[in-house]
Amino acid sequence: MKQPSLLINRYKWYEIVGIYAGILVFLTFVLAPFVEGFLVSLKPLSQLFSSPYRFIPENGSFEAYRTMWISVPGFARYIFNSFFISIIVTAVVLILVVPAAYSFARFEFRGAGLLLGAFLAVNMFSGAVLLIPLFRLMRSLGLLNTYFAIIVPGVAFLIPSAIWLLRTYMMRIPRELDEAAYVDGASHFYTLRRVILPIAMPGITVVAITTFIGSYAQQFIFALTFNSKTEYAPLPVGLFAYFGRQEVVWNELMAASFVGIAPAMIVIFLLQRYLVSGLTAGAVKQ
Amino acid sequence: MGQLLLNKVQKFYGDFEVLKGVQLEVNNGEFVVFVGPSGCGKSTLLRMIAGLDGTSAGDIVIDGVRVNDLPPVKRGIAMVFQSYALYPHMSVFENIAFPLRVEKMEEGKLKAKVENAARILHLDQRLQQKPGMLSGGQRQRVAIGRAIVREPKIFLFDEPLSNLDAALRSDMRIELAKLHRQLKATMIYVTHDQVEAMTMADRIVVLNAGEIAQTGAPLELYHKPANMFVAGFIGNPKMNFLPVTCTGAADKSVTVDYKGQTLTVPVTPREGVVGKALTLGVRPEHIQLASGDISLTITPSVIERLGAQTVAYAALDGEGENFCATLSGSVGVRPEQPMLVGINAADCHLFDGAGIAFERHVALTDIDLNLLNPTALA
Amino acid sequence: MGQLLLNKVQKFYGDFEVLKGVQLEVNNGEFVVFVGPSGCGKSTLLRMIAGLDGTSAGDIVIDGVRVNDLPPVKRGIAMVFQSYALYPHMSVFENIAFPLRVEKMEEGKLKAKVENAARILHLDQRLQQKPGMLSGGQRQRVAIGRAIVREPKIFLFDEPLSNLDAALRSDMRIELAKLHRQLKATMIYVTHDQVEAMTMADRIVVLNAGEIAQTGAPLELYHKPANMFVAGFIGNPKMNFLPVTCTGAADKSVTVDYKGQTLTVPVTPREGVVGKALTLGVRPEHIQLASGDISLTITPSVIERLGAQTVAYAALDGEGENFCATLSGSVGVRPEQPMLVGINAADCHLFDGAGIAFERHVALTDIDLNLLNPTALA
Amino acid sequence: ANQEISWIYCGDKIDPIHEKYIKEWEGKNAGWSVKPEVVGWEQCQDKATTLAAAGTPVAMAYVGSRTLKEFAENDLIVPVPMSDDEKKSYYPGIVSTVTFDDTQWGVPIAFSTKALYWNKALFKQAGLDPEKPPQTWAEEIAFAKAIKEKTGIPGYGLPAKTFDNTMHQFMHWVYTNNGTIIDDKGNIKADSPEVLAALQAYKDITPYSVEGATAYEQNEIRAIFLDGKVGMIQAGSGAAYRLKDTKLEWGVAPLPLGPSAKGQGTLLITDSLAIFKGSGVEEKATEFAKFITSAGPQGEYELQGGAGLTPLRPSAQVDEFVKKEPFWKPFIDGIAYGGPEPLFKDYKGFQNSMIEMVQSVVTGKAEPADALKKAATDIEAFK
Amino acid sequence: MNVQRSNLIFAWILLLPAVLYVALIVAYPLVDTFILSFTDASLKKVTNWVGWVNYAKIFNQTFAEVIIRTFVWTFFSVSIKMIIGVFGATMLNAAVPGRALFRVLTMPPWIVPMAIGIFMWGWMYNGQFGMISGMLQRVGLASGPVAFLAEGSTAFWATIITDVWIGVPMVTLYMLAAMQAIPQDLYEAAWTDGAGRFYRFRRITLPLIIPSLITMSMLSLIATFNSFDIIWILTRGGPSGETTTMIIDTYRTAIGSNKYGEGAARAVLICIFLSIFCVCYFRLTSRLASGDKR
Ligand SMILES: Nc1ncnc2c1ncn2[C@@H]1O[C@H](COP(=O)(O)OP(=O)(O)OP(=O)(O)O)[C@@H](O)[C@H]1O
Ligand SMILES: Nc1ncnc2c1ncn2[C@@H]1O[C@H](COP(=O)(O)OP(=O)(O)OP(=O)(O)O)[C@@H](O)[C@H]1O
Ligand SMILES: [Mg+2]
Ligand SMILES: [Mg+2]
Repeated sequence: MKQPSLLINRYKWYEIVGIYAGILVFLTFVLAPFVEGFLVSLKPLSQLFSSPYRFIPENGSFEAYRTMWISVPGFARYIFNSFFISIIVTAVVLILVVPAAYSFARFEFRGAGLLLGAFLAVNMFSGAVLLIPLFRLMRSLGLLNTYFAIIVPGVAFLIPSAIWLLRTYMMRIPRELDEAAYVDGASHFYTLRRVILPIAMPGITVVAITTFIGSYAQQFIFALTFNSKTEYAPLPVGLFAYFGRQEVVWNELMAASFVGIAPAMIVIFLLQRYLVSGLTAGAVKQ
Repeated sequence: MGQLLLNKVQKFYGDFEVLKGVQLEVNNGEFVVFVGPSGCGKSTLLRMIAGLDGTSAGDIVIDGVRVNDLPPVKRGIAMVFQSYALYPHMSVFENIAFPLRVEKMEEGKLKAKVENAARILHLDQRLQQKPGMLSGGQRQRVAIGRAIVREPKIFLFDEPLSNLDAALRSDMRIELAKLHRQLKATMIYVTHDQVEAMTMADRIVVLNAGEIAQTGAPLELYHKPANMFVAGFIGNPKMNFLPVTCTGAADKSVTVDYKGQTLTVPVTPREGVVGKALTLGVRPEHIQLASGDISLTITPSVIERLGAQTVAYAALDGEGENFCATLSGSVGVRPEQPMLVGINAADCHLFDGAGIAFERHVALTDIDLNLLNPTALA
Repeated sequence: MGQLLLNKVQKFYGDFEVLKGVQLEVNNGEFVVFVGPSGCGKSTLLRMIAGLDGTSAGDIVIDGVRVNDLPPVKRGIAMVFQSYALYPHMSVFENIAFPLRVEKMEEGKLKAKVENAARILHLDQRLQQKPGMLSGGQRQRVAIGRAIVREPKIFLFDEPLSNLDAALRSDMRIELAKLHRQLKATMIYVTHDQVEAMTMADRIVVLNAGEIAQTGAPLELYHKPANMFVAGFIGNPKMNFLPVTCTGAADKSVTVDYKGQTLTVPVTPREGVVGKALTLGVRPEHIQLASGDISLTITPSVIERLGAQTVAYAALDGEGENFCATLSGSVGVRPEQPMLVGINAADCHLFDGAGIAFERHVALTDIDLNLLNPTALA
Repeated sequence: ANQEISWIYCGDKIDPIHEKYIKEWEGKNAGWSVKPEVVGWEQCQDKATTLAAAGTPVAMAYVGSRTLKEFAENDLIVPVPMSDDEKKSYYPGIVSTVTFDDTQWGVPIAFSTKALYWNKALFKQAGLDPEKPPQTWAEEIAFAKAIKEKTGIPGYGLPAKTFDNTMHQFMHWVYTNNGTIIDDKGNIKADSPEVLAALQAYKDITPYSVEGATAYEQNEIRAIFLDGKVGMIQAGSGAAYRLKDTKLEWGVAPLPLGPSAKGQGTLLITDSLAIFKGSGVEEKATEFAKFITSAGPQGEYELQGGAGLTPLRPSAQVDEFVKKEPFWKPFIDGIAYGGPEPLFKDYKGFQNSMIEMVQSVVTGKAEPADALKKAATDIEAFK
Repeated sequence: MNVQRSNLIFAWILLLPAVLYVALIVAYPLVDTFILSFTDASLKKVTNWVGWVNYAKIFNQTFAEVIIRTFVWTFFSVSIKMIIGVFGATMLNAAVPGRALFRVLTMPPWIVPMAIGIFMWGWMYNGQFGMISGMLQRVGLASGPVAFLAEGSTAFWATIITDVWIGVPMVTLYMLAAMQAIPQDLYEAAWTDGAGRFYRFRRITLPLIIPSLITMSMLSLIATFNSFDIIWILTRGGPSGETTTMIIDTYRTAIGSNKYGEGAARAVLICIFLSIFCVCYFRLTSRLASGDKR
C-alpha cells in the first residue's frame, strides 16, 4: 500500500476542488438515469406524465415498492432465479475457463493465437442472430424450459471474455513456479490445482465478479426464448411483466428494477476491493 | 550416485547455436560451478540438465543412465531457482514439504523430513510463516530446503544468490559450502559472479559463448588460466593486459620487451614465438608500489580506499582501458599524482596472438598441491 | 551553491519514529554517503531531502533557505532512483530531455544539453533507443543523465547500483567518482553496501535505526570507528569481536586479558575501566598466520580462496559466531585443520560495555593526513 | 391420454376470466389441459414465430391478425373456417380481418377501434366551441391551428415514432378518406389520391402538432393528452377510462373525415388466436379457441373495461354497457365503416415502409407525393 | 521431444472442455448461420440453396448508408467511451477521501439489466416528461419540450450517449487498473523534475495506458458494433432509419421479417468486418510491442 503521507499526492485546495468537480461530473453522467429512474419509482402513476418537469416529486412515496410485489407476485422468485442462474453460470464458466486460460497463458502450441481469436469471434455474432439455430440446438439437447436453457447459452457467451481476462492475468505468474513444481515431480494437474489456482485467485475473483454481473444483467433474450416457465425465468424477464397491453407500470417497473439490482449491488460493494486490486495485479496489458 | 556426464551437448534456438557441443564429466559429490558472462548459455545448460529444456543433440547421462527423455523428477535432480520460485500462498513448511506431498509421503515421515531440513537451514522458527514475511536470505534457504528434502543425487543452482545484498551473499556462500560438506551431494552451481565461483567450487567450468573455455580448480584457473578470456574473467579487479613483443625464448622462459624494458617471464615457449606481438598479463594484486622487474609510472585517476586495500585506477597512455593496481593497506597515493609501480616477472602471464596462454611455471607446490582440489582431502 | 543542513530532522510513520532527530551539515561539492542496514531510514531521509516525503519535525535547509515546504523542483535537487524510474515509452534522448521539456527549454539549447550529458555518460550511440533495450549499466547512466541536465545543486542517489551485477557495479563506481570530480556538485548517496561507501565517499554518514551512529571520512571510520556498530558495519568481512576483561590502564593504553593472554592496546583509557568486561575488536585482515601479541588456535570450517586472498572462517569455541581471518595470497590452510593465528595490539580496537570505542592512537600520519579528506586536495 | 394445448398468452398474467373458462373447458374435455404461457407484450409475437420457425410450434398463440397471412402463406397455421352463423355473430368487418383467400385463419379475441378525443378547456381558450368536435380533416387542421396559435399548446397529437401504431394511426386517416392500401385481390392501391390526401393532411397538421412527432408513439401521445398538453388525439377506448381519473374536460367523437369520405371510417385492428400446424392437437386447439372466444366468455372478458378493448359482437350486454358509459358510442358506431389492417406476406416490411413514409413527411424530408410513390413501389415486394 | 509432446497433450486437455463447449453451443449455430446465409430460409418449410443472392441483395444504396452509419456510430461511441473512461479513471485514481465509494458508484450501469438502463434513458430523453428537457426548460435553455429522439441527428447522438453510458463502467475500471499498474516512482521522478500534475498525466500516464486502451478499444468495438438493445428500445432504428445500424438491420431482417437467409448474410458480413478490425488490431499491437519492449 502506498503511503498516504506521499507529498506527491498532497493536493492544493484548487486541485481537490477540481478532482471532486470532475468526479461529480463523471458520477452525474453515470448516475443521472438512476436518479431519473428513482424519481419515476416515487411518483404515483397518475403524476408520472405531467409537465412541467418536477425534480422533487409531489406526493412522492414508496408506494410502488409495496405494490410491485402484488402486481407481479413471483418477483422474489425472479430475483432468486437470477441469482441462482448467475451463480451456476459463474461456476461453470470458471471451471471451463481456468484450465483454458492457463493453457493459453503457459503453453505455446500451434494455433493458439487462432483459437484465441476464434473465441473472440464468438462475441462478434450477437446472440440475437444465432437465436434460431441455438433454439434448435437447445431443443435437440432437450434443455428447453429448464434452468439449463438459460444457463447453457449464457455460459457459452461469457467464456471468451473470461478467457481473455484470465489469460493476461496468468501470464504474469512467474513461470518458475510451474517449473519448480515440475522439477519436484508434480503433475500438470497437481501444479494447476495446488500452485496456480491459489496464486491466480485475485484474477479468478475478478473474472467471477464480471461473469456474475454479465450473467445477472444479460440473460434476457435466451431466457425468454428458450424457457417458458415462470419458475425458471430470471429478473429481466420478470421486469417485462410490468409491461401491460396498453401501458407500462413505470413506477413499479422502476421500483422493481431497483429492488432487483440491489442484491447484485451489495455483492459488488462487498467485493469492490478485490475487483480493483485483482484487475491491477493482472491489468490488461498487451 | 550423483555422477553426471555431458556428451557433446548442443542446443539450438532456431538457427542460433546456444551451446556448441559441451563435453563435461562431473564426479559424485563434486561442487562444480559454471561461470561466464551473461548470455553465454549457463542457464540453458543447467535447464537442460534439469530436464526443463530439451537437448538438440548429445547425451545427458546421470549415473550411467541417459536421461535426455526423462522428466526432471526421474533424473534425481533438484533445482534452486534464481527467483527462488517459492509458492507465495504456502507456509514455509508447506513449501519445503511440496515435493514430498507430490510423492504422497505419509504425514509423519514428511513432518520429520521437513523439520530436519528446517533445522539444517536454521528455519525452525519460521515454518509457519509465509514467504512474503521472510528476508531474502531466509527465502533462499527455504528454496534450498525444498531441494534438500527430496534427497536428490544432484543439486542444481541457478544464480541463487544474485538477488541478495553483499553481506547476505557472503554469509550464504559460507552456508552453502557447509551444506555441501554436510550432504556430500553433487552440486552444480551457475553464477556470473567469479567470487562465488572461486570460493565455492571444487571445480570451475568457464563458459564463453556456448563453449567451455577452461575447466579446473579455482586456484588453477587463477594461477594458470588457459587463455585471455579466463584470465580476464577470473580475478577481481580484472587482470591488466600489456602489449609486448617477444625478443627471445629460452628453455623455460620467454623474454619480452615492453616499451624498452625487458622482462623474462618463466613460461614454456612455443616455436617461432620470437618477434611476435604477445600480451603480458598481470593481476592488479601483483603490482607493487616500488620498482620491480619492469617499472611503470602511472597517474591514477581514481583511488578507492577500502581500508585493508587501496585500489588505484589509471589510464595507460595511448589506451583507453583502465590499468588497475591493488595495494595493501592504506597507502599514500593520490589521484592525478603520478606514481611508480613495479611488476615482477614471476607474477606475469603471457598470451599469444590468439589469446592462448603459455604455460606458467608457477610454484604451486610451495603451498600444497592438494589445495588445487580440496575435495580430494575430504 | 549546494550546501545542505539537516536540523533535528524527525520523521514519524504513525507512532513509529523512523528518524530520531538527524543533525547533519553537508558542504558544497561534498560527496556524502549514507550507509546503514536495511530499514534504518536511509531512503526516508533522502526522500525527505528531495521533497518526496514530508518532514515531521526539524528543518531542511539548502543554501540557507528552509525548503521544508518547497516542492522538489524548487529545491535545486535531482534524484536518481534505485529502480532508475526511466520512462519506458520514451527514447533515451527524451528520457534525458524530460526535465528540460518540463522547463519548456527551446529545442536547440535542449538538444545541446542532452547531447553533452550523453557524451559525458558515453550514451551518444544510444540516444534513439528505448530503455527496454539497454543493459542495466546503461539504464543507470540514463537515469544519471536525466539528473545531470538539470544542473542541480545537489544530486541525490538512492542505491543506484544495487540492481547491477558485481563487475558493472565496480565500473559504475568509478564512473560516478569521476563524474563527481567533473561536475563538482554536492552528491548525497544512499547505499547499504559498505564497499561503495568506502570507495566513493568524501564523508560517510552511518545510520543506525534512525540515528547517526558516526560521521567521518572513510578511513576515519575504518580506523577509528566510534562504536561497535560502526566497527562491525564498515569493513568486509566484518570485524571480529572477542570478550576481554580489563586488567589495567596506563596513560595511553589499556591492558586486557583474553583467556589468560594479556594484551596492551594503545587506546585512551577511561576512568574506572579496570575490572570491567570489554570487547576487543580486530579486523580479519589484521590477523596473521603467525603468533602475535596474542595468539589463538582456530579450526577453520570454511576456507575461501580468492587467489589474491584466502579467507578462513572458524567458530571460536563456545560461541556460534564466525571468526574470520583474511590472509594474503594462497596460503596452505585447510578446513578442519587447526591453525595458529596471531593478533597485534596495534591493530586492535577496544569497546566498553555500551559498545562505545576507546580512542585509538592510530598512526594515520604515517600515510598522509590529507587522505582522510580527499576533496581537500581537489 | 393426457394431452396438452400450449398457448402463448400475451401479457403479464392470465386474465382471471380466462382462467375460469379454461377450468370449465378442461372439466368438459377430460384428458385435455390448456397450458397458457405468459409472455410480455413486447416479445409475445416474436416468440410464437421463433418457435414455429424452429419447428416446435405451440398449439395456439395470441397474435396480431395482421400476421396471419404470413403464417398461412408459409404453411405454419391451419385455417379456422367459420360457419355463417359464427360469422354473422360478429360486428361487420371483423371477420374480414382474419380472412383471405376466402378462408378464416384465426379466431378474433381482441379488438380495438379509435375515436377522436378533444380537450374542451383548450377549445374554450382557443375561442372554439368546446362542445363541437371537428367533423372533417379541414376542421381538424383549422382547430389545431387555432389552439396552437391561441394557447401555444399543440392542437393535435400525431404519433410518428418507429412503432407499429404509427402505421395504424395513419391507416385511420386513410380509411376516413375512403382510401385503401391493398384491395381484395391483392393489388396495391396505395398510390391513390385518397391516400395522398391523407398524407398531405399529415403534412398540414404537423406544424400544429406536438413537436417532435417522431419521438412519440400513441401511448405517449395519450399521456400528453392526459396531461392537458395537447388539444386533440385519436385513441382507443382505454384513454377514456384514464381520462375519468383526471380533472380534464374532454369529449370523444367519431374520427373526422377526409374530402373523399363516403361516410365514417376506421381501422379495425384485431388480435386473434392462431392455431399452429404440427402441434398434433390442432383440432382440439381449434375447439378450445372457439370456446374461449365464444360470446359468453369473450363478452365477459372484453367488457371489463380499461383494457381498451372494443366488443367483437353485438349483444344486449353491450347495449347496456354503452348506455352506462356513453363514451363507448363512437367506438362501437365506427365499426360498421371500418376496414381491416392490410394483410401482407411480409407484414413487417410493409409496416416499415409505411412508417418510413410517414416519418419522411412529418419531418419534412420528403413531399407527400414523392414519399407515397416510393412507399407504393416498396411495398409491392411485401405482398 | 517427449516433454514437449506431453505438454502439448496437456495443453489440449485443458482447453478441450472450453473449446468443446463453445464449439457445441456457439460454433454450431455459427456454422448454421453461415450456411443459412446461402439459402432463402424464411418461415417457409422448404429452404433452397441460393448461392450469393443474399449477399448480392444486401448491396444497395440504403445498405451502404447503413454500413457507413454503423462505422460512424461505433467510432464515436467507442471513442467517447474511451475518453470518458480515461477521464473517470483519472478522477477515481486521485488519492482523495471517498474514492472507494466513488468507484462503487460507477458500477450500476454495468449491473442493471440493460433494458432497464435504457428505459431510464428513454425517460431522460422524453421531451414532455423527461429530466433533460425539463431541466433545460427550467433553466431557460429551451423554450419548449425538447424531444431528443425526434430527429435523426439528435437521436443518433442520444443512442450513442446511452451506449457510452452502459460501456463506461467497464472501461473506467480497466483504465483505473492500468493506471494503478504504473510504478509510483515514475511519477516521483517526473515530479522531482518539476512536472506538474497535468504534464505528468500527459507524458507518463497517458502513454503508459495506451496498450490497455487499445485492448479495451478492441473489445469495446466488438460489443459496440453489435450493440442492439439500446437502439432497438430507444428508436427502433428510426426516425426515418437514421439510427439503423447493421445489427438493427440484421435483426429486422432476420427476426422481424423472418428472412433468415438474408439476415444470416448480414450477420456474416458483420463478422467479416469485425475480423478485419481484429486482424488490424493484432498487427498494430505486435508492432507496438516490437517497438517498445518493456
Ligand atoms: N527461448 C529462447 N529462445 C531464443 N533464444 C534464447 C532462449 N532462451 C535463451 N536464449 C538465448 O540463449 C543464450 C543463452 O541464454 P542463457 O539464459 O542460458 O544465458 P546465461 O548464461 O544464463 O545468462 P545470464 O547470466 O544473463 O543469466 C542467450 O543469448 C539467450 O538470448
Ligand atoms: N509509509 C510507511 N509507513 C510506515 N512505515 C514506513 C513507511 N515507509 C517506510 N517505513 C519504515 O521506515 C523505516 C525506514 O525505511 P527506509 O525505506 O527509509 O529504510 P532504508 O534504510 O532505505 O532501508 P533499505 O536499505 O532496505 O532501503 C522502515 O522500518 C520502514 O518499515
Ligand atoms: Mg541465466
Ligand atoms: Mg531504501
